[in-house]
Amino acid sequence: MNNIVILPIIIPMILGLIMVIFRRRIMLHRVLSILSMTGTGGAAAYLIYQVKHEGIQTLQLGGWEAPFGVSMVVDMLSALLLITTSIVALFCVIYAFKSIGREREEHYFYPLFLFLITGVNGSFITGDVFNLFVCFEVMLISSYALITLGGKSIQLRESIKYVLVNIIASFLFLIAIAYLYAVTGTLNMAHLSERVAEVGQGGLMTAVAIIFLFVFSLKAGLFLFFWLPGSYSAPPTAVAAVFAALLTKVGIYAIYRFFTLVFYHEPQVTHLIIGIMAAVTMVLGAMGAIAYKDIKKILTYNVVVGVGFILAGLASFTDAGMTGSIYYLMHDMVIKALIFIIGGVIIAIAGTSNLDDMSGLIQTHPYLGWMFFITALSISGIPPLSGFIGKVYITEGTFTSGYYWLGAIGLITSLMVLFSVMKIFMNSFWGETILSEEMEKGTTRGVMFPIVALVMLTIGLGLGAELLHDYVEIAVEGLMNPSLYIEAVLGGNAQ
Amino acid sequence: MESLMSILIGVFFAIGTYLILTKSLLRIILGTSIISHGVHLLIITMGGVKAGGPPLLGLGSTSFTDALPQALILTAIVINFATTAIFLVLSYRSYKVLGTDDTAQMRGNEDE
Amino acid sequence: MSLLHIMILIPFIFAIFVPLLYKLFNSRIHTGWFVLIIPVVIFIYLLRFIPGISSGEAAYQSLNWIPSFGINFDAYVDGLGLVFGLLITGIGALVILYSIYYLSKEKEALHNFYVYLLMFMGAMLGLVFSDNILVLYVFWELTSISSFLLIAYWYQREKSRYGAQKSMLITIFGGLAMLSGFIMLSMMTDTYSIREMFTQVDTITGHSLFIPAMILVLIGAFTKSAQFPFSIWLPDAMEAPTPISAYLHSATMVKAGIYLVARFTPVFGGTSEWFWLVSGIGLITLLYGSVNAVRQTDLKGLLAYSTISQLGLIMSLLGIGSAALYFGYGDEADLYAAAITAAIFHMINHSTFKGALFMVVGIVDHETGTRDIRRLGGLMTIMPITFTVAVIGAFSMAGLPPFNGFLSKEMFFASVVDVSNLTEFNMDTFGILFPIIAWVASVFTFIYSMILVFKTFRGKYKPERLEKKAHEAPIGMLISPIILASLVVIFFFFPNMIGDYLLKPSVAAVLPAIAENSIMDMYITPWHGWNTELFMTIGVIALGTLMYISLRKWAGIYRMYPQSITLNAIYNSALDKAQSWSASLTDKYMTGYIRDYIAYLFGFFILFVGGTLIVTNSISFDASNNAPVNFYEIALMVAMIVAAFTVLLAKSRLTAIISLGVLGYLVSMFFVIFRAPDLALTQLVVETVTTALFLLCFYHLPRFKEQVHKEKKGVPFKPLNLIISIGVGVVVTLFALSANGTRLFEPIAGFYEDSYKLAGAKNIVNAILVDFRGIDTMLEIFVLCIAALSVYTLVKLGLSRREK
Amino acid sequence: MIETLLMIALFFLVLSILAAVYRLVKGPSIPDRVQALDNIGVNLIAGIAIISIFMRTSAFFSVMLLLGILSFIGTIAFARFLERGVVIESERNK
Amino acid sequence: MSLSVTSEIVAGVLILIGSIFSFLSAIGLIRLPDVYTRSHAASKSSTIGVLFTLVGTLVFFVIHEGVFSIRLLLVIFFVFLTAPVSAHLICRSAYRSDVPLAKSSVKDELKEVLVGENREEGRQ
Amino acid sequence: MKKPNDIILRGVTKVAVVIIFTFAINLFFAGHHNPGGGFIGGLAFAAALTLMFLSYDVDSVRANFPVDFKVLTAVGVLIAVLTGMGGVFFDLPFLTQAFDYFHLPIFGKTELATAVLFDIGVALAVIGTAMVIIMTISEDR
Repeated sequence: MNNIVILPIIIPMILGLIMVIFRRRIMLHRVLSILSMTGTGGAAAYLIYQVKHEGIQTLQLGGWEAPFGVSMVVDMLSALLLITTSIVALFCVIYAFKSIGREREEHYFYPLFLFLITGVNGSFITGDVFNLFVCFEVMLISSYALITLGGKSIQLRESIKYVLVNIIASFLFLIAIAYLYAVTGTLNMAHLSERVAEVGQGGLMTAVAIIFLFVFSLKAGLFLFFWLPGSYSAPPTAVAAVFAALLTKVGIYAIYRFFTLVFYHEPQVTHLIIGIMAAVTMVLGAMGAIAYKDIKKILTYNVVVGVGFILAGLASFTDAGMTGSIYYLMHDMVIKALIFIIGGVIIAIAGTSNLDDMSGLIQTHPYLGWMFFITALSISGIPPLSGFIGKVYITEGTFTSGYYWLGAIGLITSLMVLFSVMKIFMNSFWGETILSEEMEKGTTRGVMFPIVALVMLTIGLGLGAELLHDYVEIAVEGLMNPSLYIEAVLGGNAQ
Repeated sequence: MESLMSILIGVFFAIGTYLILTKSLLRIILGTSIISHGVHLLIITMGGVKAGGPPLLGLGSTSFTDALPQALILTAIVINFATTAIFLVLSYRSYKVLGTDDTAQMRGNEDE
Repeated sequence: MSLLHIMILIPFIFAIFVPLLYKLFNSRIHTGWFVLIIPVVIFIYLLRFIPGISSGEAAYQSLNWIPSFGINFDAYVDGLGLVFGLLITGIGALVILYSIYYLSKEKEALHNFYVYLLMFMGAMLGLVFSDNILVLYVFWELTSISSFLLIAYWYQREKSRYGAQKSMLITIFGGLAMLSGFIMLSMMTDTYSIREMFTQVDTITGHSLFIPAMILVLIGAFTKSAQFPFSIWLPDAMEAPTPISAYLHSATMVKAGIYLVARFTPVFGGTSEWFWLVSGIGLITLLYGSVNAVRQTDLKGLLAYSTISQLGLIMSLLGIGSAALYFGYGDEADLYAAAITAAIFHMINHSTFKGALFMVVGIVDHETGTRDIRRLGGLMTIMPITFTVAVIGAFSMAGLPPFNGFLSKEMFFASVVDVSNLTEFNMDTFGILFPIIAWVASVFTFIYSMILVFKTFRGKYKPERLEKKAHEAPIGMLISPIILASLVVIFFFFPNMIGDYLLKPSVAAVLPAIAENSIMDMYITPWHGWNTELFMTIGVIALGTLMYISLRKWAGIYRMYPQSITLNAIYNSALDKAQSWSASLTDKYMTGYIRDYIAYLFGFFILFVGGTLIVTNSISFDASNNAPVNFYEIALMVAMIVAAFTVLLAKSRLTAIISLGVLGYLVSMFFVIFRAPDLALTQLVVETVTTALFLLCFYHLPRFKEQVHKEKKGVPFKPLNLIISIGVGVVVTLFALSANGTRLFEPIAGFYEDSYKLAGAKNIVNAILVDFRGIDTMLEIFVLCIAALSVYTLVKLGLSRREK
Repeated sequence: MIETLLMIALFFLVLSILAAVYRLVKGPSIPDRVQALDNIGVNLIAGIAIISIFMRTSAFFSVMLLLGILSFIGTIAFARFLERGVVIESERNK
Repeated sequence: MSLSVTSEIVAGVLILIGSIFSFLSAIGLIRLPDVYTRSHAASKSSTIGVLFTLVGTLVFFVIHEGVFSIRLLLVIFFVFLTAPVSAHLICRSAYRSDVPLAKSSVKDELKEVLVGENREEGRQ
Repeated sequence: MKKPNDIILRGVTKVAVVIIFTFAINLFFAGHHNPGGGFIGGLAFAAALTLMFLSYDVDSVRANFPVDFKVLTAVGVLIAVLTGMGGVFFDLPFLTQAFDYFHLPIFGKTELATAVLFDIGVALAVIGTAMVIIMTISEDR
């Protein structure tokens, strides 16, 4: 029992609710949002410490032993994701201070933002299938609110698609839970794992696994990503950044959890399917990224590519692949938030998102330009920035498991990603300067801090990969060895 | 019973899907509602039906139907309600702002 | 962190301070002077290694980076690395010196320039001194990136950006290929250290990944060294300022590929695949480059192609030399080891004369404002010093005595002649082509060297065609080319100076077996008798002169080659096509139309889930433990289906809503039948509130009566939709039937039946909701709360009103 | 004994529900359909009562009451809408 | 014992009568010509029907199970209270949304009143 | 448009609303042992309010219930969460509910459970949500 486990959910939730009560106090909102992110970050850091020294931390809510109550479980993977989430969200919210606008602030931007984080954190922590669904819904409902916040016509138009797709996904999630319950009679993931292991992952169980894969793929944008580009280009930048950084990751996390903890018995079927889906995702995403001359579109398709690449590591189902994926997952969260923020700033300055209409910004905004350059390199895994280790090990993982095609696609698409982001760099920052400072529609004032901080983070994650190694290793060990998780959750009461 | 329910649920899903695939926003919402009924019935069916009395102690029954799916459905119904509310409001706002409830006209390639 | 590491990393560290220095001092002192210190210091530092290295020692220092993965910055200095290190810093120093005069401190963004240059230099140093392949890869990509920045230094120009992008795409593509090759290598040997790989050559050679890994590593090397067909980036990279071209394309960037091939020769060499690939591609490149160089009108373009061809020459020598590994040691091995010697020697020579030539071209460009051969001419008298340097460089390039190019060219000829007599590696088939290609290419080399000198400096001076009035360059700008030109001459007369101290140890690094087992005969002499090589050279000169004189008569041949199938055109159209195809494909499926998306979604659902059900053969039907059915239940089901169909087919919206209400009531009736009072209650209330919501929103939706009119035209019937929906229904049903028949475990629900004892509640469902699974309920009301806020903001905050 | 009677009663109830459903499908006017909805609600109350006897449980009495309440509210809402096009009025509109 | 059996029979018969009433109202719902007449059938007889049923249930539970449920009583009360109002509102809304009377209708008194009202409105 | 005469409806509503309120409270407290609970009780309460909205209008109802329902919702959720936090202070897992039987002067043996507090939160949140949604939409013209 460890009540700290619940803090990443409770802190943003309570503080957000307090903000709802004191609606007009914007300064209070800002202070509380920072407080909440640092709070969850602190809790996550402490959890990492505990997980490292004491093993997987669990909390049986209400004191009901698993599998009857709901278990909250923090293993190293969750803890790492939690801390990354906190950091990324912190900078996104700081960016929002200057960019989101008074009206949105008064219409519950910060509370909704925190609620989103609540849902995300909840999904990372929970050890119960149905509770995962509920956490998903918390996240999704907040995201519906955030994506429509402001009610501009493009937001409304795209959010309808987003909402509908997610509603259907939720239904499918529920029917998957229903089937699962019929077959196994339990909802606790550890218990599920045990029961599945007991009878072996037969045909029907594999089919259930596929429904779950389908549902989570929808959330993660793995293969079923068609809803993603539109919806991520609609909301205000701060929101888009946090979406790009976090929302797909929840789906990815869920895929990881399920296909390492529960449905890991038939990797030649399930993981191969994941691999094929990842490959198609990468290819289509990369094609989308190079196809357009619109910053928002390029960036959103890059989100898609990232998803495919991370899951390629899972598909390999090897230590190396997993290690790479976890590194890449953390990298991707940071970098997607960063590139969306910078992209937003560029669009704000130029007043357009069309690359043909902008040029030579580096003359007036050199720092922004170089930040973007570093980000662009990092996003395509150029060493020694943060994507590098992930890229190397995911590739190694796919090679080791014999999926050479998957690794090759990963590398080729990373080149296409580089091409697409460099296209932004070369078109918007290089070339003749056509926009004098007076003509600019936006400013970089006040938003450079989060950008610089995140750039430092991506450099730091790359150069300091060693610092993370121990933790990632523990996380991989946990993933490859489900009995640790089961032991931690069920303890001696395993049936 | 369970088999018949499965077929009923299948019919719900089919009808709901067909509605969702139409153009009008309202029909789409109706479709999601029908599917949601299907989903809820599916959960309770998958929990096994009519295996005992209502899950209330002290009313004389000795065996009870599985209460867990009921609790799950309850939660699901509420969440579905919240989602439907948002979706409804969203669609009428879109109708007001975009001037149409025809999703075919909401492609959104024209103004970019 | 050792001194060695500091020396490698100091360019990066210093680069950080360059903008600061620029800000503080540039108005008085050219920033280049500060930067110049760096290569000079490193050069001197590296010189200290020579005695040790030449006596067979090697320096090794390790710096932990990511030790847990075995990724450490293991700096390893052996002969091969040292040669490159000296070139990088030596030429680097000269280039910086040159740039101080070339780039005006008032007009140019020098802080950017020197930062890029230092990054590049550091990356190159790291590259050649890394023992760890992943670290090597890190520096490899850094060179690509920094050269990208350098090439696009004048980023306002369209052509610079084009060239930069091209070089980046190609070299990074190569880098990625190399990375995958490296990963395969590390999978085979379980190490990232190159030196440890040397000890496991047998494992590697026998491994099934040997060929793929080799090809991938070679792609990396070939892209970087601009080997055919990856050579196209190099000519476009000439958009960079001339000092950069001189640096990148004479001594550094392109040599990285050579380094890589040389470095990995002990791993892959001695096999026929390696031999054929390296030497074959090298020869093709040699020919391709030299033939194309002749047609260039831009002096830098000419030099670019000449660089390509010279690199092909070095590459082919490395390939030929790799045969030595096949023989292990002995006379034959020594014979081919000479090719390696020649390769490294020629590489050094190439750096000197090509560096000098680039600088000369830069001077010409700087002083006349053009590099177009057709506009130049007669500069000999105006720029005598420049002319002299140009003659030295060009003649050396053409392989004429008394310049160092002659020596290495002779050695090259010797090697190709030797190799054509080889009987291994299927040389008996095409081996004869080696000397022929080499000789033909040399003829063209001779021709373009002559063009370079004589078209520029001889002929008529045409001042009217020049933008500036030409005059001799300032002395500062001439220092570097003069130094290089003198080296060209010095190396000819004292070749064994570098032979003993640099070539021997580096050949030893490439061919460790030979170094251990035999004393190499490595004496380079300018004169070695009237042998085949000499006759070949004479032939080159004779035919070359003839062809140079008759250039106009046959140059028309070049125009016969269609523009559309040049490599460049292929690259351009591939890039365009990739983008436009991607766009059309993406537009095709990303229609923005929600119906399509949902159709994909359900379509794939049917495909995946239904497919899995069928493939895993898990459809089953088992009704044995089903609950009994009553007639009224069936009747209610019929009523429900009818109500659902009414929703589907309703012509008016209200009818649909009412039917939905009926459906909701009936569903709650089923909850009653299924003994779920709480559910029935909830379902009823929620149904009613939802209906109320529908009605509330109706006010804002298109009016009811209009709608009737509109929809009377019919809800168009879509067969595809029907198929999808029936498919979904069938899959769900089949799955439900199968799952129902496959209840493998007792549900956990029995536990909750003790709820009164455990939670003090007699209503089990309520106990589950508020106690056993309280978090669900907590989050559920949280969801409601968020939904309320969301609805509120949606309605109240409409920024769209302001849009219009 | 009572089981048989109840079954017959249920039979009639089901028939009347089906009749109401027929009216729902057939229309022709919207008020007809609302009427059918209301009728189904009332019949369901009776149905639940009978089922309660079958099950010998008082657990569903509150369901019946709620069904009564809600079918009333639902009917009013529909009637309101049909009459005025608005379900809930705000003062400003008057 | 005998009380219980009697009560069962009484309850059963009550319920049966109730359901027959419901059935009759259902026939009315199908057969009658327009919404106004159908409303009579639907509201009146089905209210009676449900009342009988509920009373029967009440009797059964009071005597047989010993449970006197205030809720059941409330249901009866509530249905009694609201059923007429619902019917009234439906009819009114039908009339106001211009649902035609059956062809066989003899007289529409309300029309005259409303027309008068509308004229007044027009004048204002 | 002339305002239609709503006397019948309003008369009945007054009675009905009282019944529904009572029923809602009954449902709420019954929840622990009988069908019902915070959620349904809350929604039934909201249904009563809706009925009032239907027969009167938004503003007159609002005058009688001068509550910001958004805040009510948030407070409801907060109560639920803080109830959950209660256990934490006794070093028990989050959301641990406690119950015991007390002998109170008037009620006799009574069960007091923190779950009731939790349920109050649920009910408030539900009422608040339903009202916010309904009022927001009906106010939007």
